[in-house]
Formats: sequence, structure tokens, C-alpha cells
Amino acid sequence: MLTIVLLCAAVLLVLAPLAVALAHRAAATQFVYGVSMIATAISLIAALTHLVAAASPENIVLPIGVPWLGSHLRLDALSAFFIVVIDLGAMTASLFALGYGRHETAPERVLPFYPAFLAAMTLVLVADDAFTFLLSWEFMSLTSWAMVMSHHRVPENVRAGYVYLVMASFGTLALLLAFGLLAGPDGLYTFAQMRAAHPSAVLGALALVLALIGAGSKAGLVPLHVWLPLAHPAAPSHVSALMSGVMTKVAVYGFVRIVFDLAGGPAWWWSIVVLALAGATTVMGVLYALMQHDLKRLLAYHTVENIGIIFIGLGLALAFKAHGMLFAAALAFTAALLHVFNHSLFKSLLFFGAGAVLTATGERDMEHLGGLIHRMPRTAFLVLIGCVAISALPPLNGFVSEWLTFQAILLSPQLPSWGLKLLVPSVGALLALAAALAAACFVKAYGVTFLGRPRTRAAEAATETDSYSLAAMFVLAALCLLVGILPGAFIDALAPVSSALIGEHMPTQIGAQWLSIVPIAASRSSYDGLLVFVFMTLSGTLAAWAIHRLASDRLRRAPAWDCGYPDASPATQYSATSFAQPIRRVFGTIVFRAREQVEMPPPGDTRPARLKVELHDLIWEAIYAPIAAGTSFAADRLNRFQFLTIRQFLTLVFCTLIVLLLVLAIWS
Amino acid sequence: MTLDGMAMNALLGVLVIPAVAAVLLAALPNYRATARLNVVATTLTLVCALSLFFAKPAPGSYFLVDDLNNTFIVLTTFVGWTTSIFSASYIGHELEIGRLTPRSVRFYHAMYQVLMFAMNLALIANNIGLMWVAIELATLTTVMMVGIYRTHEALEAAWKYFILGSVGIALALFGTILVYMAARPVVGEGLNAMVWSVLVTRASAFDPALLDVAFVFLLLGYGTKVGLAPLHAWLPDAHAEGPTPISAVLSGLLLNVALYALLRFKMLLAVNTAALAPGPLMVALGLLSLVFAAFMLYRRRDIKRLFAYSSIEHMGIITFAFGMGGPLANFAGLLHMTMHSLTKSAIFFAVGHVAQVKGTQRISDMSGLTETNPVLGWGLILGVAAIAGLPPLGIFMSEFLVVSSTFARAPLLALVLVFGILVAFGALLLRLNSIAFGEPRGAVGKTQASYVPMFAHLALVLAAGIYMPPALVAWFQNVAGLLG
Amino acid sequence: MVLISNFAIQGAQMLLVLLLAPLFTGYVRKVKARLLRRQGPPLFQPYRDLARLARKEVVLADSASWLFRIIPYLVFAAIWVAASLVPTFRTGLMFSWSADFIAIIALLGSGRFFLALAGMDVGTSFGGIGSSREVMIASLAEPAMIMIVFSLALIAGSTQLSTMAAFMASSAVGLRVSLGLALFALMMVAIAENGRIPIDNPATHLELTMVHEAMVLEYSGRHLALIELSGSLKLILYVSLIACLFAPWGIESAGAAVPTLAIGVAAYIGKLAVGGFLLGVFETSIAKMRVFRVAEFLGAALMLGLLATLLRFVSASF
Amino acid sequence: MSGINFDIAHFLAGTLVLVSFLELYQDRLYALLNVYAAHALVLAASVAWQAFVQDAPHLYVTAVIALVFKAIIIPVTLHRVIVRLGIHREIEKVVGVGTAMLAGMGLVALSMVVMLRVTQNADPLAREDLAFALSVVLLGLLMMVTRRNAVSQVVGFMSLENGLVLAATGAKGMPLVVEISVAFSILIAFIVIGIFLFRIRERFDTIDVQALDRFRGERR
Repeated sequence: MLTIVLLCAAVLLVLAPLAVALAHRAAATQFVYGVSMIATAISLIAALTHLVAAASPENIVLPIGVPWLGSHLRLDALSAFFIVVIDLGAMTASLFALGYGRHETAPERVLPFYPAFLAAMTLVLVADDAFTFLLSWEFMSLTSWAMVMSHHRVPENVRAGYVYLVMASFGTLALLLAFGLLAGPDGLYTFAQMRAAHPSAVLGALALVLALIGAGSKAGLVPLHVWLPLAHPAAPSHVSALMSGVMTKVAVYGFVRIVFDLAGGPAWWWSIVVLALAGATTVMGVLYALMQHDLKRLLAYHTVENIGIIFIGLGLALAFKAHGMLFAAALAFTAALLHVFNHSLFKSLLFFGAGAVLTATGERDMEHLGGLIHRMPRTAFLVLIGCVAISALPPLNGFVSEWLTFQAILLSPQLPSWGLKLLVPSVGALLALAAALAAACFVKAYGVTFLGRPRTRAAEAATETDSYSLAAMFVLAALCLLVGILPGAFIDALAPVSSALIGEHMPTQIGAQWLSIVPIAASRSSYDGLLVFVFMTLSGTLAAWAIHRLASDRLRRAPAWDCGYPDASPATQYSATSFAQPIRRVFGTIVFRAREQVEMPPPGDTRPARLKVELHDLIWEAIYAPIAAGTSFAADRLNRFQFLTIRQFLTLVFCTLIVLLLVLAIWS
Repeated sequence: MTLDGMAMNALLGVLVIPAVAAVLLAALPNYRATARLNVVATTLTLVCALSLFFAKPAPGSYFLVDDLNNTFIVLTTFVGWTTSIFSASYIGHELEIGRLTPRSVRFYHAMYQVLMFAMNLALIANNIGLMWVAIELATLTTVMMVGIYRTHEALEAAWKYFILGSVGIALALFGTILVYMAARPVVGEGLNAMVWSVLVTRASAFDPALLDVAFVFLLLGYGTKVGLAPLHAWLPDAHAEGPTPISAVLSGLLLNVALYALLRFKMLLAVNTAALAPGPLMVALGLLSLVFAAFMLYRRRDIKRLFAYSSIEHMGIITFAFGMGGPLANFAGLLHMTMHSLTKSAIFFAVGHVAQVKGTQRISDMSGLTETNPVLGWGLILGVAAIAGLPPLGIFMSEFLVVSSTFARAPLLALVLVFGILVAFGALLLRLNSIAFGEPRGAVGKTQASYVPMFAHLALVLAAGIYMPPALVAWFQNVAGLLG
Repeated sequence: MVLISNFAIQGAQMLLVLLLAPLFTGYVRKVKARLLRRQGPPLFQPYRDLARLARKEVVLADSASWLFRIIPYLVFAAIWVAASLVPTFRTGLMFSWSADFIAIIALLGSGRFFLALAGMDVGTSFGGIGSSREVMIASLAEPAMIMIVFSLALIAGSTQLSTMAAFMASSAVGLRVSLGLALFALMMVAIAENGRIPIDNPATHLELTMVHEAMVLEYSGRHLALIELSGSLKLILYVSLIACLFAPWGIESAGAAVPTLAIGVAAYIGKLAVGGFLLGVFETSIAKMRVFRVAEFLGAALMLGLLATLLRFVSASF
Repeated sequence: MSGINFDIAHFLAGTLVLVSFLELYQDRLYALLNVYAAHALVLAASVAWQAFVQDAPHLYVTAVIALVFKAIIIPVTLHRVIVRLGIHREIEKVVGVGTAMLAGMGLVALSMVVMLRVTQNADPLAREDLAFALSVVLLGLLMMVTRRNAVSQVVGFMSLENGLVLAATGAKGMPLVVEISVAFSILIAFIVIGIFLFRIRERFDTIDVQALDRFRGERR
């Protein structure tokens, strides 16, 4: 299986230079995306078979990379699962791009990097030594950066690319330090050696912190998330989908690999760090999202939120593992992994939707959209499914993973340590809050974009998107529903992963009555997506049938009633900003120091009244702005050394000499 | 003819060919011919240098070839070769636009060969006095070439280089004398007391105090040539104002040669246990240069000066690596040195063409290069990615080894190192973005650029980043062992 | 045989709540009217309203989409399913395990999600007002509800409503601080969720402070009927929720014989009567609050729920 | 080596240091040139003495170079340059004479400390000589960094170099000494010519900021 995966990666790597050569041909787009789709599909199947068959790990050593070491590659349950996630996203993205890519203005800036990006992500997942891992990791950042820069004439994109790559290499350096720590002074770089080394508690703790910084900055943990909402929207939509839905998962993989696999047994306080960060990330992410009216940026911020949810699961797993409650750990871990999968599904779906809207209208700003459900009904329907899924509403998949996380939280009172006793329920509250806010946010996003009346000509002129894109979205939507109603099968598929890393796995779900899922015991809690789905459809159709049959089915179109204020102007609709106003009032005043000021002209004055909203990104102002300021301050100060005179430079030399001689004199 | 004899010939060839070529080039008037001859000469030199791999002559009292300087000789001759190819097209353009006169071009070519001669001499010299002479010769020739444009800035830069260089010369000489003094009681008077291969065998018996002082002076003297802060002042201006091929050679080779000299003496001290460990000094200067240069990168407006400072930064990293010592760090240092020479010269090739296309070196006047000159633009991006240590290019591997091996031994140093690298990366990327991307600005003329050298270098760097041939590895490891 | 009876009971429960819901709404209205010394509409008025609405033709706004037309059915389905899973007169309902307490909350959530979308669909300002306020209220009410679930689930050791109800009925419960807090929070949430005074006033129109009514302003005919019905279902759901968790007396355990079920039903109806009366009294004795006071109101509920949960986490004796 | 030889060598080296101090003390260019001539003279003497005691005839060459080139030609040329370029005769100092002197003392002390760590078995002559040579070198550097005029800085550099020659000749049997001294003479010649070329820039460090900006190629 590993060889197949590697071959597919190789094909993709070869495809990249080919794309450079072909870039200007008309058929290049179809060719590149077509081949990428096939390659990813094949390696998807390979990884899936490995995962489902719960096969034993496979190793390969290639004579490249660090010379005396070679490049170690390994396919175990964990990497297999993540390869499934990656390749599923990549496959659908390529399918989507078959249609979407035609509208690309500068294909030669995307085509060469796209397959390389996919290959890099796959290689990160199979890497089994520090060098190969970091090489692929940073290569992944580099290629995605190149695609972020593809529309480089827009200054924001250039800035986004800058922040992105700097943050990326910051993260890579942190991981590099982590591995340096685990590898020790004489450079035992293979993961096998690291596992064997059993690092001491201090080493493990440092490694955890560094891994949190490294992987966290890639995954978008608050406060390392700043690059994410800038970079993800800047790229072409199918790439945004990959970066948001899939690349962040590679970061999660990195965290899991280091903390659960390499860093030795966890200490109980690790989970406190992770949970605190994760809770903050969850709520901050969704609150940021609520304040956006750029569709793709809103989605990017939701990625931050979902990463938070995933890390909550991981943090709980750490806590349980540290206290030897392996069963609960397995539950939390599985919940996290399931959410990884789910999020990759609906986030890609939503970004595809955003891409379709972008091509149809040329707009990303929701305030200029509206009423698209009339013009692109299929897209609207598929996106609606995505919205319901990401809002964690039954019977779709988003709810299942959050439900499992809640179940894990309900197990945590048995945890002995006090810090956790207080932290975990609060994190649970944050999670619930985030879920509710997410629903609110997607009511806003969907309502303003697809419902109501078109706010601009562009929105009026929109047309349904092409069939490739629709197909890609349909696949994902179908999967969202499938995971929602038959979660048991997917949970069982995750069993080998959790038993490999936790040493325990959730009870087998297939065979529970009516395909329901029972995390602990039937008397304790259970959920049956299938039954709920069937019930809802039944009762809904029943009601419809009854009313239409027994009462009336007559219908008349008329102007909107609106309490008798008939106003044709679509400007009177609620905009995204106004929709978010109540929540902004409630949360924004603290979190964003939101200020609203109304200029109301005096009676008789015909000027329109104006409402100004002022938001502060406190995290940026508190952390990043000072860093930037400090750097430029230091740069300015040091820059004086460029303008010294020869004599002054000589003085420098002289002083150095004297200092060194003094050192000698004192040395003896 | 015996193998040894062949080796001896090769050895002499490395010296004689440039010397002869220098004389010829000084004599020949025709530009095309001289340019070709220049390339031919460097090619022959390269061949001789390569043949040294297969047979090394026995060390004499003046010349020595071991794995250490073999690495450097091959690197030097190779970069010298590619640079001569590049300079053919570059100088041609300079002639057309009349920045250079035929006379100055003759002078330039002659000097180019003299420089090659001097550097090769410095590398194969077994006699520390000879080594000193050679390095000074190299310095003076580069001074000449930096001033070749006769513009006010060029003269200013040359003058600054000259004065600071001379002081460096003096300090280095004092150090050399001290080493002799240290050696004399043990080795005995006369030539032997200056023959490195003899010294290194007997160094354990030398007077440690003398060695200490000597090393301080050598560190400052040759460190000035390496461009370590705070002795770096000549370097940016010399790079910026001279002709680009010379900037490439300066960054790619001369700095290495000076560092090579330092390494030789470091090995001497390493043998003598009583002497102070040279490591800490080198580590300190290295980190200082790294961090200082990293911040200096932010305020650069001149593209060549920008990359000159990046050279300082990387010299800092290399010095740091050698200062740390140990098989991993030394290996990394050697690798980094090689990669930096190739990459930086490639970057300067690109920069030279960019400056010719845009007709300026001011960063603010060039923008959207990937639109106007895609090949050049992406080449530059690749080069900067390489120099910034992004995978899958070679410097990534060396930085990986340095940082990871250091962190386990001296965490704080590693943190400083990482900090410097990150700061520098931010600055480079900032400039790169404004040069390669955004709305195209500045002239969009085409140039008859010779992209071959640039992409040849980058290809090598890429290859080394992914796969290193075992021979090279064994050889590096051997040298790393020598460095202790 | 058992299977069939189970089916029958499950069906009976579904029908029961469906039929009782309008009556209960009418009853509350009646109570309020009497307390205000008014005659008030007859108890069965809601049924008549529903019937009339169902018979009328639907007047659909020009800008309304297909989504607008199917939402009433979706909302009704979600809430009905939720309501039919809350034990009313008998625990251990056949399908109770198909959705535990959390899932029931989430089902109500989906109902609200779609209703809010409906408010945005026609593209009127009133609809927008309604939806944005509704989601703001929900964003506080749902976490509060989850916290309540946590505290109760930690007491009963299950999130399964039947199990919880059974446990509550047993003597193992005793009086607990966290229970009190949870009950109080649950009542506050129930009031908010059903848009009762002081959060919202179901009896008004054309008032800038209205929330729920603004969302459904564009509905008419059978659609409106369904939405009204789902409203009453939601109300009765919450009351029976409180009843089965905090007044579990008289709920027949699983496998009780048919005649004893009658007692269960009677007890249930009794509880409804009391609950409705208390609700009426409460509503008449308090004034509606400004919209942005709601945040504080629900924030308090959230804090109470969190406090209850924390207490449970710290020690099992609370 | 017998005591008297040692003493004379020692005396000459000491004199060289003393003369360096004298240089440091001057504040007129002409006077400075004269003192430098004296400096070179003393160097010539000491080198010659070394040649005699080590009976190393080739050292006489160095002595002659020192005498002819440094003690006569260079001062004269510089004199000319000053006249020709109309450089004004004041020596502009960065620090006052007193401070410079104190610093010089400190440097001599430092070099003593550093050199006297050298173990006795290295022969004493070398040891003392090195100590003095090092102090001469340091004093030369000090002069370069505390003077503003090009000429006085050149003088500083030359006395530094005298220190080197002193050390080199002191190092018994060191090869290449002559070559080195020749090489340095050429270097100095270059520098002098340099000043001559750069007549526009009478001082190495200008205070004229625009000029700096122009020359550094930044801030255009």
C-alpha cells in the first residue's frame, strides 16, 4: 500500500515540472487536474484499504535526505487515516478545479504548484524521520504560498503571502527545535529511535510546547492564527478549500504524531495547556467569523473554530491518557479524529460553494450578494447542507463528532486533578457557546448570500455553476449526510488508530440496534442519526401530505407583506453587518472593543444617517503589532551602522581587538 | 608519468594557468577573444582542480592538498568557471551601454585571473606566510575591481575596502608572526616553523599563551575578510558598487577562502589543549554577525547591498557551526558553506541581469518581475528560497543539522540562532515580495542574459538538498573529522 | 406482541403531544385572560385557528424561494420528533434511545436554524430583525441548556431522558443544590426559547421589540398553521421536560400494564395544568424587557447552569 | 644571547614605543611627520641591530628600506601632498591629547599583561620584543581611530606597520621578513597615492551627511 501511495506522490511531483512546460497550453488545466484527481483517488483507495484492513505498519527507506540516515517512510493507521482525509479533499478539489480552473486568469501561477502541494502533504503523512517530515512540511508551506501569491497584483494578497510564509517558517523552526530535542545531541532523527529514546518528563514537556507552537501555528490555534484568515481566502477557491479543509489537518497530524506518539507518556498538566488554548481558539474563531462579511474569510475563521474543537478532543484524550483512563481517552481521541474528517468534508464543500459564487458573480463580499438561491438553486441546496453540517445540527455529520466530544466531557468528573475539574466544564460551556454561535454565523452567511433579494447587478446576473463543480460539491454533501446517519461505520474504521496511539478503542458500533452509536453504554447515552433522519422525513412528508390532501394546496404570489411597508429597494434588507449587530453588542464590546457611533442628521436635513462600527483585533494589537514595531525599531537603530565613517568603522575593529585582548588577559 | 607527478602537474596547473592567462588577457585588446580566453582558462583550471581528487601530491614545504582544501579548491574553481561564463554576457552588456571602456575590460579580465590565482594559492599554501601573502593579494585585486567603474560611489567603496583591508592585513600578519614565535622553540628556526602540516603535528607542545594571542589577531585579521560583524563594514559597499561578477566571486569565494584560513588555525589550537578553545570566540562572532545582519536587511534599498548583508548573515551561521564543532555541526558548516557559495553566486547572477534590465539597483524601482521577466523572476525567487533555507534546497539541510544538533547541546545558543534566521527570513521575503510580485514597475527591457550558470548552480543546490552522492558525503565527514 | 405494544405506545405519545399542544396554548391564554379579568378566547380556539389557516390559500411573496416553502415542514418535523422523544406518561419509550437529551436540544436547534433562514428569505427588514435577534437569543440559550444537561446528566449518570427520569423518580436523588440551580436555569431558558414574556410577546405584532413573530411575518395559510403548531409543540415539550425531570411522579416505568398507563396520562395532564397556570401567572405578573436586557437574562441562566455543572464536577455530593 | 645585546635591542624597542607616544602627542602635521621619520629611524636601527646579533644579513635590506623609504621618502612626499593640497596643518583629534595618552598607557599595560603570560622558555628577547611590538601596533591603531586627518591616520597606520616589522625581525630566523616589509612598503605607497587621488576627500570621515548618503548608495 505504501508503495502505491508513494508512486502517486511521485506522479504528482513529476506533474509539477510538466505543468511548467505545458502551462500556456489550453488543455493544461484539464490535464493537470485530471491526473491529480486520478492519482489522489488511487492513493485514497490504497490508504483506505490499509486503514479498514487494520493492516500492520509498512516501512520503506529511500537513499535520499540526510545522507547517513536515508529517508524513512512509514504507513501506519494514523497516517493512513490522515491520507484518506487529505486525498478525499484533494480528489474532490481536483474535480472541482476541472471546472473552476477554466476561469483562472493566470493558470501558470497555479498549475505547477498544485500537484506539488498535494504530494508534499502526502509525504508529510508518511514521513518517519525528522528531516523528511520537516522537508515535506516546509515544502507544503512553500508551494501553498506560491498559490496564495497567484493573484499577486492585489496588494492584500502579497501581504497575506508575507504573513503566511513568515508564520509558517516560524512554526517549522519550532518543530525543528522539538525534533532536535527528541533526537538528542548525536542526531537520532528517525521516529523509531525517538520512540525508543523515551524522553524524560522535562524533554517531553518542552517538546509538547514546541509542538503546540509549531503545529498550532499551521493549524491556526489562537493566538497563532493570524495568517490563516489572510492567506486562505487569497488563494484560488479550490486551493483555499485544500488549505482550510486539509492542510490544517496535516498540522493536527503533526501534533498528534509528536505528542501522542513520540514525546512519551503525557503529564496531566499538558492537557490543561492544550484545553485552555483550544477553548479560546474555538470561541475566538467563531466570534471573528461573525464579524466578517467577506465570504471566504468567514469560512477561514470557522476553520480556526473547528481546529479548536478538534484540539479540545485531543486535550481531553491527553488528560484521560495521563490518568490511565484509556477507554475515555479513546472516546475523546476518536471524537477529535471524526471531527477532523467531518470538518474536511463540509469545509471543502463550503469553500467550493464560495468559489462557485465567486465565479458566478465575481464577488466575495456578502454585502454585494443575495438572492442567489433563485439563480443557482443546485449550488444553494448543496451549500445549505454544508451550512447545516458545520452548524452541528442533526442529522448531519457535524453534530455527531460534537456529540461524542460532549460525551467525553461528561466522563471527565472522574479525573482526579483539580485544575481539570474546573477547566473541563468551562471548556464544555465554550464548546456549546461556539456551536450556537456557529449556527448563528451560518444563518447569516447563507441568508445574506443566497436568500433575500440580489443587492447588486452582479448578483442578479449570476448563473448556475458548471457540472464539475456541482459534482464535487455533491460528493461531499452526500458524504456529510452519510457520516451523519451512519456514524458507526466511520467510528469503527478509526478503531485501529486509537488502539495504536491510546492503547484502547471504542466499542464496535456496527451491530448496535438500528445502527445507533453507543459510546459507553446504551443506558448512558446513544444516538441514532438514521432513525432521527427517517423520523424527520416521515413526519415532514406526513404533515405535508395531510395538509395538502385534507386542507388546501392553493398558492398565490404577491408582493412581500412586510407589515405593510412595501419597499422595493433591496437596500432595506438586513445586511451581514446589521445581522451581526445584536451579537456584536453582546460579545463584541469585550472581545473586539467594538464601538458603534450613529450620525443622525437633524430633522429637515436630507443627508442619510450613518452608522460607524469600529472593531479592534486585540490579539494582533497585543502581540503582533509590538513585534513588528520592535523589529523596525531595532532595524532603524542598527541601520545607523550603515552610515558610519571609515574612522568609526576602524574604531569598531579597534574596540573588538581590545575587548578580545582583555578577555585573554582576564582568562589567565 | 607517475601518478604523483601528474598530481604535481595538476597542482601547478591550478596556479600557473591563471597566472599565464592573466598576462595574456592584460595583453589582448579584443573583447570577444578575451572573454572566451577567460572562460577557457577557468575551464582548464577547473579540470586541474578536479584531477586533484584522484591523486593528491605529497605535502611539500610550500604546498599541501588534503580533503579540506580540496573541497575549497574545487568549489572555487567551479564557481570561478561559471562566473566567467556569466561575466562574458554581463561585461558585454556593460560595454554596450558604455559603463566600461575596452581598456578597463582588459584590466578587469586580467585582474579576474589574478584573483583566481591568489585564491588558489591561498588554498593550497602549506606555509602560513605564503597563505597570508596570497590572501592579501586577493584582497588588493578585488579592491582594484571594486573601483573599476570609477564612479564616486565605487571609489568610495574601494577606498573603504582598501583601508579596512589593510588594517586586517596588518593584524593577520601579526598573528602569523606570533604563531611562528610559538612554533620556533619546538620546531626550530626557519621555514619549517611556518609549514602548517608540520605545525599541526607539533602544536600540542607550543606555548598556549602565544597561540591564544595569535588566534585573536588572526581571528580579527582574517575575520575582516570573512566579513564578520563588527569587522564587516567594507563588505556591503564593495558588493554593491563593484561589477556583479565580482560581487558573486566575493560572496561565493573570497569569504570562504578567508574562513578557510581561520579554520586552519582553529585546527592548530584544537590540537593544543592548554590553549583557549577557539570555539566560543567563533560562536560569539558568528551569532553577532547573524543577528546584526538580519536586522540590517530590513532597511536595504539597494538590491546588491541586500544580498551582501545576507552573505554576512550566512557567514555568521557558518562560523557559528564551525565554532560549535562536533561531527554534525562541522558537516553542516561545510555543507552550508558550499551551498551558500553556489546559491549566493546564482543570486548575484540573477541580480546582475535584473539590474541590467531595470537599469537600476534600487529595489523600489523594480517590481512585478515575475510578470515582466518570468525566467529571471522565478530564478530569483528560487535563489532567495534557497538562501532563506526553504526546502527542498540544500541550505535547508545544513540549517536543519546546525539547529537541531545545537539545540540538544546549547539550547540558548540555538534559540538565538533560530531568532536570527527568522528575522533575516522576514526581511528577505519582504524584499522578494516587492521585487518579484505586485504591479510591474520600472523598465521592462529584455536582456541577452545567460541563464545557464544561474540555473546550473540552483540545480546543484536542489540536488544536494535531496540527494548527496556518497563520495561527497564520505569526503565531508572526513573533513568534519579533521576539524574536530 | 411487545414490539407492537411498544410501537403503539410510541405512536400514542406522538399523537398525545400533537393533540394536546394547541389545547395547552389555549389554556395558557385562558389563564392569562382570566388573571386580567377578561373573558378570553375559548379553550379550543387554537384548533379553530389552525383549521382555518390550513384551509386558506397561501399568499407567497414574489421573492420567496423554494426553501421558504419547505421550511415549515422541516421545522414542524424537527420539533415534533423532539417532542415525541420526551417521556410524558411513560419512560422507556421505544425510540427514546435514538436521541438523547443533547440530541433533542440539537433538534430544536435545527428547527430554529431553519426558521431563522425563513426570516431572511423574503428579503424584508422585519424578517432580518427577527432572525438576527432570534439567533442572538439562541446563542446564549443553547449553551445554557447544554450546561443544564451536563449538571442533570452528571447527577443521573446518563444523558438518556428515560434513564434520567427514572433516576429522578427513584429515591436516590434527594435534594441537591445543583438540582435547584439547574431547575431555575431551565425555566429561564424555557421562557426564552418559547418567546414568552419577558423575552418576547407572542400576542403582539408591529412592535419593534418582537422576535419570533417578525421572523414568520411573511407566512400565511397552511405554512403559518404549521409554524403555530410547532410553536405550541415546543411549549408543551419544555413543560413536559421540566415535568419529567423535576416532577417525575406518576410517570409509569417501562413495561407497565395498559390500565396503569391511564394513571400516567392523568398525572401528565395534571402536571400540564399546573405548569400552564404557573406560566400564566408569571407572564401576567412581569413586564416585557428590552431586547438587549435578554442577553443579561440568559447570561444569568448560563452562569447558573455552569455553576451547577461545576458543583457536580467538584463533588458528587452537591 | 649575551646581556648587552639584549639590553640594546630592548632599549631600541622601548624607544620605538616612546616615539609612538610622541606621535600621539603631536598636534601639527609637519611635526608629526618629523616624529614619524624619527620613528622609522629607530626602527631601522633596531632592525639593523637584530640583523647584526642574529647575523642574518638579509635583515639589513629591511633596515635599509626602513631608513630610505620610511624615514625619508614617505615623510617628504606627504609633506609635498600637504602643501599641494593645501591641507590645513591642524591635527583634528577626536579625543584630547591627555585622554589619548592615558589610553595609550592602558594599551601598553594591556600588551605587557598579555605578552608576559608567555612562558619563560620562549626566549626572553622575543618575549620583550613582542610586548613592545604589540604596544606599538596598538598605539598605531589608537592613533588611526583618534585622528581625523587622512595624513595623520596614514602616519598611524605606518607606525602600526613599524611595530609589525619590529616583531617580525625580533622573531629569530623568521623567513619572508624582507618580502613582507617590501609588500608593506608598496601597500603604504598605495595609500599615499590614494590620498593623493582622493584629494576631494581630505578626511576619511566627513561630517557631510548628504555626501554619506550619496556614497553609501542608500537613502537615495
